[in-house]
Amino acid sequence: MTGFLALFRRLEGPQTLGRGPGFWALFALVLAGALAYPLFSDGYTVGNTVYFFVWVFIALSLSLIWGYGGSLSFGQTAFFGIAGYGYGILTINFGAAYGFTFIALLLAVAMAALVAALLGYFMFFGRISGVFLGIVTLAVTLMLERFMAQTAGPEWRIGAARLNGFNGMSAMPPLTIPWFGGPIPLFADIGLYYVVLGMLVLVYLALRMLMNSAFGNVIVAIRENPERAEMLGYDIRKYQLITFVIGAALAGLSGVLYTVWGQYITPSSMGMTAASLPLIWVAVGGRSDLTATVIGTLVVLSGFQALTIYGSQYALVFMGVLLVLTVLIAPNGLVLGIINWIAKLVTRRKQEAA
Amino acid sequence: MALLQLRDVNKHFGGLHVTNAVNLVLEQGEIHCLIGPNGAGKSTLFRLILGEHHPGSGQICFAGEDITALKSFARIRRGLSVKFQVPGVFKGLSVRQNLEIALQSRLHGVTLGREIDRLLAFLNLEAEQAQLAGNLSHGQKQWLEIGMAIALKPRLLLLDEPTAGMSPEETHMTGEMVRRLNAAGMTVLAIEHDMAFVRQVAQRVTVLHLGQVFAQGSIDEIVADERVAAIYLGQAHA
Amino acid sequence: AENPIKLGVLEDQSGDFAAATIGKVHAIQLAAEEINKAGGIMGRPLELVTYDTQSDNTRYQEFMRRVLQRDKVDAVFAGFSSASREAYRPIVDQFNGFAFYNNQYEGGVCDGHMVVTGAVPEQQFSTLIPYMMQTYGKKVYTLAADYNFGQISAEWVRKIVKENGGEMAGEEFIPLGVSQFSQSIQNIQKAKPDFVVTLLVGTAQASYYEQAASANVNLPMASSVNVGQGYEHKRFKPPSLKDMYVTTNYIEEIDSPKSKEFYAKFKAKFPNEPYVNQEAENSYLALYLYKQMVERAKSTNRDEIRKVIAMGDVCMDAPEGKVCIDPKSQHMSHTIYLAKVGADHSISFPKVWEDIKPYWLGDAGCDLTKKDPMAQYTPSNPPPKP
Amino acid sequence: MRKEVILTTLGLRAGYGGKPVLQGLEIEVREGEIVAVIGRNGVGKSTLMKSLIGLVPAMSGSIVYRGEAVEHLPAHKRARLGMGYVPQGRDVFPRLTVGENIAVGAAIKGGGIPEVGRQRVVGAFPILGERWSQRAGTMSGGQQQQLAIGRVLIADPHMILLDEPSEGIQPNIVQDIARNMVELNRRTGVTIILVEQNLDMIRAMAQRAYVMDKGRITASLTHEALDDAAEMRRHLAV
Amino acid sequence: MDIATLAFSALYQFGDAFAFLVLSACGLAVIFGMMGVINLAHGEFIMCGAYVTAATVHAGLPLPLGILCGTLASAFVGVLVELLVIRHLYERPLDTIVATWGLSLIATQGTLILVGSTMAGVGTPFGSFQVGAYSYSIYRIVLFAAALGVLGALYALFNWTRFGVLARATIQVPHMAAALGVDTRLIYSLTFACGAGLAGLAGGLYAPTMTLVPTMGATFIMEAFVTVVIGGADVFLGTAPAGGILAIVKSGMTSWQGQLFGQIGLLIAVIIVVRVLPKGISGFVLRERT
Ligand SMILES: Nc1ncnc2c1ncn2[C@@H]1O[C@H](COP(=O)(O)OP(=O)(O)OP(=O)(O)O)[C@@H](O)[C@H]1O
Ligand SMILES: Nc1ncnc2c1ncn2[C@@H]1O[C@H](COP(=O)(O)OP(=O)(O)OP(=O)(O)O)[C@@H](O)[C@H]1O
Ligand SMILES: [Mg+2]
Ligand SMILES: [Mg+2]
Repeated sequence: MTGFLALFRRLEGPQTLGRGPGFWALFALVLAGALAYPLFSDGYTVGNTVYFFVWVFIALSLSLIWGYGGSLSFGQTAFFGIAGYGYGILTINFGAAYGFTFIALLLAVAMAALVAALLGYFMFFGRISGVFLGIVTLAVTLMLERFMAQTAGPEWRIGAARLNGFNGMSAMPPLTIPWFGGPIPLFADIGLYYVVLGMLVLVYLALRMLMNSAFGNVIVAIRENPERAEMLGYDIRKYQLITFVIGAALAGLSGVLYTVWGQYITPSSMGMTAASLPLIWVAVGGRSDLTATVIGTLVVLSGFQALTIYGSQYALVFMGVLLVLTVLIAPNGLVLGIINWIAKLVTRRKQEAA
Repeated sequence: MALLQLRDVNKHFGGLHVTNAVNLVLEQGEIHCLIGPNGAGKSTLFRLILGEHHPGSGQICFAGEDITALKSFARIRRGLSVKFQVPGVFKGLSVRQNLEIALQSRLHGVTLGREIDRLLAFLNLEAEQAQLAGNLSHGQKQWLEIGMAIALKPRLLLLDEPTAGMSPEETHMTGEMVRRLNAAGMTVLAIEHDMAFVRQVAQRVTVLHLGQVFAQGSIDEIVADERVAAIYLGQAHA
Repeated sequence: AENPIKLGVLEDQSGDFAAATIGKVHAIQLAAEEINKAGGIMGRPLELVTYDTQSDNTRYQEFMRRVLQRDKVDAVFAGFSSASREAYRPIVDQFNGFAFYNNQYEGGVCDGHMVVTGAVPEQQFSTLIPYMMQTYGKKVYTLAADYNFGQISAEWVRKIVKENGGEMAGEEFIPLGVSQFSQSIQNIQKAKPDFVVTLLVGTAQASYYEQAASANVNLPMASSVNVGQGYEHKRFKPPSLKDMYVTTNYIEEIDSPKSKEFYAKFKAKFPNEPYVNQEAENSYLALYLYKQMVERAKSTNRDEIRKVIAMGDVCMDAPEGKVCIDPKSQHMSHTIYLAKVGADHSISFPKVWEDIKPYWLGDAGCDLTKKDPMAQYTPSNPPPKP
Repeated sequence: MRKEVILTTLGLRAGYGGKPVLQGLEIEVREGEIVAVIGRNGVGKSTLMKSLIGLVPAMSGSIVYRGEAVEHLPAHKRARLGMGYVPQGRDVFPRLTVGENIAVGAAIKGGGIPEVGRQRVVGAFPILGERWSQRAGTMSGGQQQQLAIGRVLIADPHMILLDEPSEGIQPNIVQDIARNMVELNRRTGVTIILVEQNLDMIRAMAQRAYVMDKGRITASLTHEALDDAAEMRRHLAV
Repeated sequence: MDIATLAFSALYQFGDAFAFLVLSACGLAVIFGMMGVINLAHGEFIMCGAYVTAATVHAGLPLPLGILCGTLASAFVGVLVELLVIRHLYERPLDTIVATWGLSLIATQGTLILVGSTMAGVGTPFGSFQVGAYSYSIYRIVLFAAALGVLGALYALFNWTRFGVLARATIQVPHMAAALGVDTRLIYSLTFACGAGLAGLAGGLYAPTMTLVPTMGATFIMEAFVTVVIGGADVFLGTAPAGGILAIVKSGMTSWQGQLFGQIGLLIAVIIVVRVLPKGISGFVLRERT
């Protein structure tokens, strides 16, 4: 029981923004809003929101590995792709009956984690760090992309599933909930929305607990000074590896959900652009905090989409300008910047009042 | 009983022979000071003991176990701990968190918090506990680094120039601290250029010169040694 | 006025593919303007809902949902790369949309939700390859982009070369985005073919021509994509595309009155357009086909429209000549022009084939009038035999 | 005969992130003086040195150097006016060789390293000559400190700001440095501001001293007071 | 086919790959290696060089002068970018990823809007020559020579001149360099301009041989990054050997199994090199030297 309580105490701490009843009240409010909102909205908006949510997991994975752990990984999209293809291959071969889709989801995520464990072992136990980590992960990602892009031929099939090269793999079933009188498929609207929202809340809270635990302390310590962390008796390679694997699993989850959302996965989701985008979201939001990452990713995604819709040919130029300005004006990321600014205002008020 | 034993430890960097067949025995419970000219190889010796460098040849034993091939963290877990010459605090974390990370493998929950408070008071960093460690003054960083080293409650504490940048008063306090820790059973190996500190704490002194043990003995013997004066102490201490 | 007919337009106006696709958007705008001036479709004006998909597959997914769910368009004109088409196709299928893919591609899409107005390999290669073999010889070297389009096209070339008693001197696949070709040039010289089939895609790969010319390769070339899509003969300095033969269903140099009229209207509205390519013409005629189908079905309902297609007589006089929709595959027959690039990069047309049918899908067993598998097939992965 | 004033600060406030550490600090240094600044850890000594050279901007107040207000000049312009700065914690360029580090110091004068200057620096710190093409980051702590001093001396500065130069240096070289500095001061009339904890060094070098606490000067000591151990302890006690 | 012809063709392919790797990488190596700035707009500086070169050649200048114009134009844009953006980010190099990504979006789309979706090429000069059964482009030899020339010039600049030492010092401990009288802002500007100019030079040199489109920079990016990162901070001790090793792997794999394997081989080589030398090639060389 006390252990259980201690776990909950971990929900807040120096590693994550937001604490106290005020924050949690706000959290509950936002959550309630998120739960209620599909009832007042149309199918497109809900489906589109699911789409944004899907990307938050990969952003969180990067926040974990890069923001907290200090290792820049360009490889998150590789895990994204592996899990996405994994889900496609499994469900195309074994179908969607008896809720197998959820098992396929778990297996696909596990597949990404396994690859990450191998790659991570190779890197961290080989003491690869810094930009070199970035370049190795990028190389792996690009290799996967190039490889998958040329699998158009009929020889590239796994069971009934054709990899189908650059054009991508499609026609995998959506997630289904087994039910009396036939399974309920979760197409990209309200059903999938609640499932993904649930996952998001769970992952967010779990990561908060993780980062505020002793484990999280070690992770940030390694970011700050790996040598010192090791000299406090921590096997930093093991910590880095575990973080990397957790991150890969999250990226994989994103990949599966993306595949499920559009019933499609393509090699270009592992390309250079796809690999850089999560870095942008995370950096713009504020990479060293989970909450900032979530908000930042959602803001950037919807902002960029809105720009694309209304910005005509200038959309990309605006995006570029916004990115540059954000970096210049808000060094810690947009969301963290705003939060810090508000905090400063509040303390000044208090001082003036006093 | 010997707690730490170095046997014929050699280390090269390119053509530079930095430690040359060093033999050193550290008895359980002693305070041992390592002195010697700049570049003698003192810090390198620490790094060899800690496993950050690996010796070209020779053997390092700790508490009767050969640790030459062990990784750093494994050595630390066997009861070593270090304060580096250049403070390696976690700059982006608060002072309090720095100590927490050092302590958390030993303590949990309420006791952890209490121990952090105690250490903060001891290090005179209470006022700075919420500051980022990177924003401390040089001396304050040294204190914090010492705090992290002793937080591990090691069997053998390695201190590389613990009093650099401290005032005479603070140096004296550090010396007292070292003696208290020692009285509580901790073995200490300290590198120092401040003879007042060495005089205050050292039970035995080893002089390292050009990577070799040059002289060894009590502080009085060392200070009286003209060869040591010539290479290291100069006239003032002679 | 009547409530408008809404058409979604999803094309890449920025990013990698923009060079070949901005013209498609313009062509649709031109056709819509003309149709609206002439009173719309059944008296209803056309309203275009256009999004820039930025050469990014995920944008196609986002915006296909948007046009279908939010904007509730009656039909969508979408996609340049095959990958983008495959990205949006599941969404069109799921939301029961109706999409026009106005692009030449590797063929094989058998999907009742789609109408394809672009040319497919059997139309371009069954004409091109025999001509080349007769003119230059029977040893053929294929240099193709290493992805679905290139691989499937190369398969077609291989098949037709064999059928005509020729021999493949070599085959090489180039990953997308590669721009350096010294090794390939040497491979070609080593194989000593009579001509080279270049199925190079994307702006980076087009660099081959300049590099081959400067290494003095001096072999005739045949292609189904270049010139007609990426107007390489306008972009590179002569004579790097000398002796290049392309089968295309339209390029702006075509000298017929219909073509000239189309080109003039296009240039009048978009004077800065660098080139009016086959995809632009495909897009333009697609809108007129749609008009005809809606008017005949008296409805924008897809199922009603498909009944019209099933009659097998949806045809029109397009700028290229007469075109008809094949009811089995919902692909289109084309007039195929053989364009030859001269040493000064001028275009001549040694040969024209009229009414070349997209026969393969139908022959292989795709019959959308009976069954809608919503899938893409290839010669090596044909539809299941009934 | 009283020499001209070379440096004055008036109401100097400076600090980090909007929080002043120096709280209206005032000092006055005359041409050719060697003045020490002493004080406990964290009172702002290093901040003072940094704001004199221009690495910490002045929030208010003025710094007048040789009759010119310099508080708005960037660091490199002040360096070109003849200020030399030896930072606490050495800050050598780790991936440049010793020679290149010194070349950076010499760059203000234009051209390469003057041979006379090189002779002088190597004469004062022979280890720098021996290790001329070793990368500075791999030098021992004390060697780096010597390099940091040599790097400033090469440019013949008019005024030197020394922040704890004795830190990490072996005792006999500390004595040498003190002697060299005093000798340099006699020979060239260079002005020196010295932040130091090592009382021996202060006594050997400084003509007078300021005592600093909490960002202000709290006392000004004459040379005689420096020799008074009790007085000193009073000022430096924690 | 005789041995000499074979040997020449292997050499030619190696030189071709080497030139491409080195020329794409040099600008990036200066900016990343010297300044720690990860410049994702590198490809756009290349594009800028290529466009200006082509434009000036169309306007009637001879190609070498056009290339010079392209180089200078890129360098000038580099100065502007440094002044307006990069300058404020040296303390947090990772943020330069975001900023330069933004710049690259602005540059590609801006070019598309202003100049149009393509630009006419300028044609490769010098013609071809024959060795054995094969004919080769002479211009490719020029590119190889240019790569060697650039490496030599950079080596001289950064090791023999005062600027090189000051630049490296500034990047390592900026505040200390300033305190020693180095005008760090000027150094930053010049270094960045140098990197941007080199990118422009690469663009200018390759302009005659490539399709000119706003996104053309992308084809250089992967090779450039890979070469720079495994080469490490030192242009001469890193980029040159990295270019050499990767060129051997790439040209060897390409001639053996085709372009796909050339590329995958390149990426595998990178992974192996980093695994064996976790600090890159120049990190390794420099460690051994001391
Ligand atoms: N990585 C390295 N490469 C080359 N030489 C090195 C390296 N590390 C240390 N050295 C050299 O080894 C010698 C010993 O250095 P070490 O740091 O152990 O000296 P030290 O005794 O601690 O001196 P100090 O009292 O100045 O701190 C020095 O001459 C130094 O220059
Ligand atoms: N970069 C920084 N950012 C914020 N605060 C800082 C920074 N550097 C120093 N401080 C704070 O300014 C105060 C004065 O620091 P300073 O380094 O000037 O002290 P000092 O007198 O030199 O001490 P020491 O003897 O330990 O070197 C300290 O309280 C320190 O915490
Ligand atoms: Mg040392
Ligand atoms: Mg200080």
